[in-house]
Amino acid sequence: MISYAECSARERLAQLLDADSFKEWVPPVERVTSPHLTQLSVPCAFDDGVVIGRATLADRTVFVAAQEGAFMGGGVGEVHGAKLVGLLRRAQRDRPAAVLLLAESGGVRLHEANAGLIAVSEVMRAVLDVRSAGIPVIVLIGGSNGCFGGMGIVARCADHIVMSDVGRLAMSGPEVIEASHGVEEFDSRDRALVWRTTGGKHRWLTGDCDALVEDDVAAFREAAIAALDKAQPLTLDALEKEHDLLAQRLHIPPAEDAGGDDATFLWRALGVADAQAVPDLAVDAIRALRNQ
Amino acid sequence: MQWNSLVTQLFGPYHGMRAAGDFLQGEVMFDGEPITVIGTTHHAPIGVELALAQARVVLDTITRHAGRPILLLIDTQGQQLRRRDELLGINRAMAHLGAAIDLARRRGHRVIGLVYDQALSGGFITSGLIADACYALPEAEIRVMRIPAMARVTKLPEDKLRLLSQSNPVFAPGVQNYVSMGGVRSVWQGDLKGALRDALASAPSQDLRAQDGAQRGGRRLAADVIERVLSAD
Amino acid sequence: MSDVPAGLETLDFSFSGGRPAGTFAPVLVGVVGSGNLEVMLEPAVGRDCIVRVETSARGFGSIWRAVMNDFHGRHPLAGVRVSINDMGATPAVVSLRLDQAVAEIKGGRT
Amino acid sequence: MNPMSWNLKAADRAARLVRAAEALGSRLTGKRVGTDAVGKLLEAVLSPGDRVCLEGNNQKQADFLAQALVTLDPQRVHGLHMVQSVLALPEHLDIFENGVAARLDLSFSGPQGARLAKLVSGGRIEIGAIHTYLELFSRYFVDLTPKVALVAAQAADAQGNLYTGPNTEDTPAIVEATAFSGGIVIAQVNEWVDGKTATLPRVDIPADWVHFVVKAPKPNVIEPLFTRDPAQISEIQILMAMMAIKGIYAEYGVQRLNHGIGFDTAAIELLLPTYGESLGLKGKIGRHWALNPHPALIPAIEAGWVESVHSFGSELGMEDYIRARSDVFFTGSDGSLRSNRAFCQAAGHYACDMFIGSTLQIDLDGNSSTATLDRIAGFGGAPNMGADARGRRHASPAWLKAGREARAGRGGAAGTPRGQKLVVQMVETFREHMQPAFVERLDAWTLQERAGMELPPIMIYGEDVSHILTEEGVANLLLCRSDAEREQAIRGVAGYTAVGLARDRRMVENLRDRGVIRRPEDLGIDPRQATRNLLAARSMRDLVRASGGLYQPPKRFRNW
Repeated sequence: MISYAECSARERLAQLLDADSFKEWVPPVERVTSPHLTQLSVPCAFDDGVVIGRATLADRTVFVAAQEGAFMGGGVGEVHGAKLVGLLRRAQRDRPAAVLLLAESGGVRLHEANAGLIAVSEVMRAVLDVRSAGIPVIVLIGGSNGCFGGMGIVARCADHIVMSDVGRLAMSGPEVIEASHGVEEFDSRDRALVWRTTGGKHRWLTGDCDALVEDDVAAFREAAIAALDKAQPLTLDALEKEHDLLAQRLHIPPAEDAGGDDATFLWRALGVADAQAVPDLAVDAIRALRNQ
Repeated sequence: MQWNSLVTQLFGPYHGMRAAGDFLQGEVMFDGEPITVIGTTHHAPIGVELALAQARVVLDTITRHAGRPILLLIDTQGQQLRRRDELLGINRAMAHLGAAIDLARRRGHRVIGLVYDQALSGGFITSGLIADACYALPEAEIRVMRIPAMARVTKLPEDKLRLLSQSNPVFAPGVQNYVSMGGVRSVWQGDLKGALRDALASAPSQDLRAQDGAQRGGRRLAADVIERVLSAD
Repeated sequence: MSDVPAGLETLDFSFSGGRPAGTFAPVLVGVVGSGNLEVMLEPAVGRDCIVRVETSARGFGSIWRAVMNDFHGRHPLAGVRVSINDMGATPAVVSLRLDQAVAEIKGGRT
Repeated sequence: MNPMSWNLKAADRAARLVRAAEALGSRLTGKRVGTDAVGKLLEAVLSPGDRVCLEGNNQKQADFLAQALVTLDPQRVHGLHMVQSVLALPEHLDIFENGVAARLDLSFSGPQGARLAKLVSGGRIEIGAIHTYLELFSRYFVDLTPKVALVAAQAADAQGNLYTGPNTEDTPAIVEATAFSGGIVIAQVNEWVDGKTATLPRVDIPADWVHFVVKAPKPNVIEPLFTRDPAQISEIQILMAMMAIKGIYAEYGVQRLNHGIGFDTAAIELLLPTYGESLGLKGKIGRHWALNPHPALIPAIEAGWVESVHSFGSELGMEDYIRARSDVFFTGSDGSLRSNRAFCQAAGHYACDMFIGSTLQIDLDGNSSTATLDRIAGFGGAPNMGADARGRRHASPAWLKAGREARAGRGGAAGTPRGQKLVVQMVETFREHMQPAFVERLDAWTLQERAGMELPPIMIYGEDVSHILTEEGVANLLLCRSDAEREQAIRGVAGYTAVGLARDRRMVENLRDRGVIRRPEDLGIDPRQATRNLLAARSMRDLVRASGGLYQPPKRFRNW
């Protein structure tokens, strides 16, 4: 078993895709790096923190992108974002079986914030374009930096999300919320609370992700293959259903935070009898809870 | 500018727009045609509830009024920074709002964004930045971070950042910077009605922001990188 | 890193007298993260091993020189371009990444 | 003939007990004192200038009693002489700021080190001495006997028997010294048991050694200081751990040992069932430990490597695991851990063949120190572990081999055959932010000058160090025969630090030929093999899995 969380972006691609099938676009030797980081005297990465290209997965052609969480937290800058947009536009043109996005990102790269913000919105539009063209976009989340900020929104624009239980998917990082509203609002050092609020198990129980897997590259590969033909068209009907689900969920926890554990409250409302036990349960046991 | 004087300028004194808390909504007449207007005010933080309220109106417009244009009036301090919202999946709610707007565009609704006061990061991505085109008033403020916060993140002196930002718009807040990067299509000055009329007529339905950024010199690389990916072996 | 003054330092080294590495597919190992670095090896024209380091930790030029000297001692390569982006890696980590990169070239050739 | 009185201490204690009874009135029932009356109690039993031991351990803290001390009226209680092993809480220094206390004898100040240094230089604290744990405990029985001891326990019964729970730590040593020398023992507890519906799980301190018990409003503070998340172990640390196992543990056949608390030694613990197994070392090394219940040791225990572990204190989250592995750990009749810092320190000093741990700075004589400027951190227990036990007489193969290496070729007293402890300092040549671990001059000397100390605060003396291990290699100082050789052996593993770059290359190669310095390749180790895949657990959750779900890490360590 190879830990997905521990792998670098390139190691993930090497393990996840069919052996030796990956062809990188705009590879490191082209040195398309961020001029903004250089202006700020911050070291560049030769791939600007994202690896993109074409490969096969179970003998089907897929386009892939993998963000490197260790470089600037996977933050999206101008070049990084444009590589993602280019990949998605190319998918629209060339129609692979699917686009795989191995997301690990804190969102907008703050060093080039304005360009990053626009880039994330371009990525989001491009994802929706690919999706509406009937090509499934599959997002994999299992890196130790999680998938936050604008990339957290982008992920939810995709057809299919695969998460491990150590993966996190959310909008604002706990440190940001703590800095803004105090430690009583969100104690970012309480990792168990952070994972109850943003972690893979929570996202699985709420249906915010479509597959929950072990922190194992092989499990991610299997789940990605299983998702290949699962395009989910964004129709008006689908959006109405999504709206109902979110609107109902909004009223489950008490409106004002009573300081209790909102996550277990929510899980109980979703039909998990022993919600307290969830954090200690194994992944397959958690998977079974949603099928009930 | 106050939202009320803005819509009065655009749609006359009997515009019919209502505010419920920080949420703005209305069906207005413009050049004899109805437009759906959705917005926020008081620098509203966008949480799950406000994202859903906006999505509801977009979906209703698609259902009931095929092809009717939608105007998004933007004034937000960004996403709601609360644990409860994270728990409830604020990113999912925002994606839902974005997807609803995107569907409206695909179904032939013109969607125009207008930053009339303040637009910050998370609250902006799934509104103005996902419209057909986003515009701004000259006195509006658009940013992710102010220079002092930026200085803390980069550990660089504020003076150096200010200097750098004079020649590179990615570092500093400001409407003009967003225009030169292509994120904002143009600034509406003077005749606001004329500007809206022009936007409804000419806003592109394709995402041209990277090209605009290259042509305007504010985002020199994005379009080129996209092209490189498209033409790679 | 808070006590380290911000700013990049660029260091160039060149070593002669190595054995030609021949042609090989470029390799990249490591990532540019805190205390880490990326090392890229590419074939280059000429008979030197040329090295360029971009590092966020200023003022360690003599240590870099010593590390690269020893690297050249272990792996006397010619016709190779070594490119490094560094975010404060210790010499031990730098040497390890260099050795990993060389091993990848050799692995790729067999 | 003047009539001599020989029981003044007993009389003094009796008088203080009467004062307390009068002051407390109905707030005293038997030995139980009402929580809100703790201030009255302390003011009644304490006299100005008393020697007081406030139980501040490495982990467990008598925090409620510490807070109560701070609130005393300095007009009535002042000038106390505090004798305590660890200064961990702000209150431990607050009492010096407000005048309740004036003099301090300690072992370790950890998190309060910077503030302590300030108060000392400002003249607010007069420091008697900074000790190792065993030294301080020893002085409790000689010339620093507490008049009043303020201790923490888990529970008390109606008679005043105390159950400490797994973190017994310093309590027995403190209470024994106080109770048997006319002193008064006051305990804060987390709960009462009535003796009828519930009884104490076991008795750690008998009731007749205890004079007052007060229930704290909140459970006492305990820090999980020995939990190391395997996710943070680096490849370099794994390389060094491989060198330690192959180049030292296997070489000497180290059966009985103590580990420091760093990530490098955690890496060793996690490599035993994988790399150690592959070298066929199971049963040959690492069978008996003087060690806190390190979660990182779980995989080795589960793989059958470990026969016994005696502990200084416990570790949060390990309770159920320890209970289920009572063959390995020292447990009471109730099944829970019984730790004892004094005994474990003695065990580490006399019954272990090796200590291995990290440090911040090493000089050219091999002296090492964790002292940094503007902090008085103290010593804790490392010097007891990291010192040759001159009083040891029993033999073991590892001890004898080290002794032979150190004495070969020497004559006279220095050549008299005996064994020697293996004391290994394990450091990366550069710490984070490129701080060199090897220096020409320890910061300890500057600290000595500034603080006016008698001696520089050296943690482990170079004379006691047998090996220095870095990513560049292992230097066996036992084999050095002159100060010059020793210096070059140290320079020879000091990597690219200024100390390392200034080596005499020829002499270093010569030392390498003699096996004084051994590089990874000399040990048959390829640094590229040193990957995290070698770790028996790579995450906290792997540790939980390895324990069969018995280990329950504190929430700050959970990422699931």
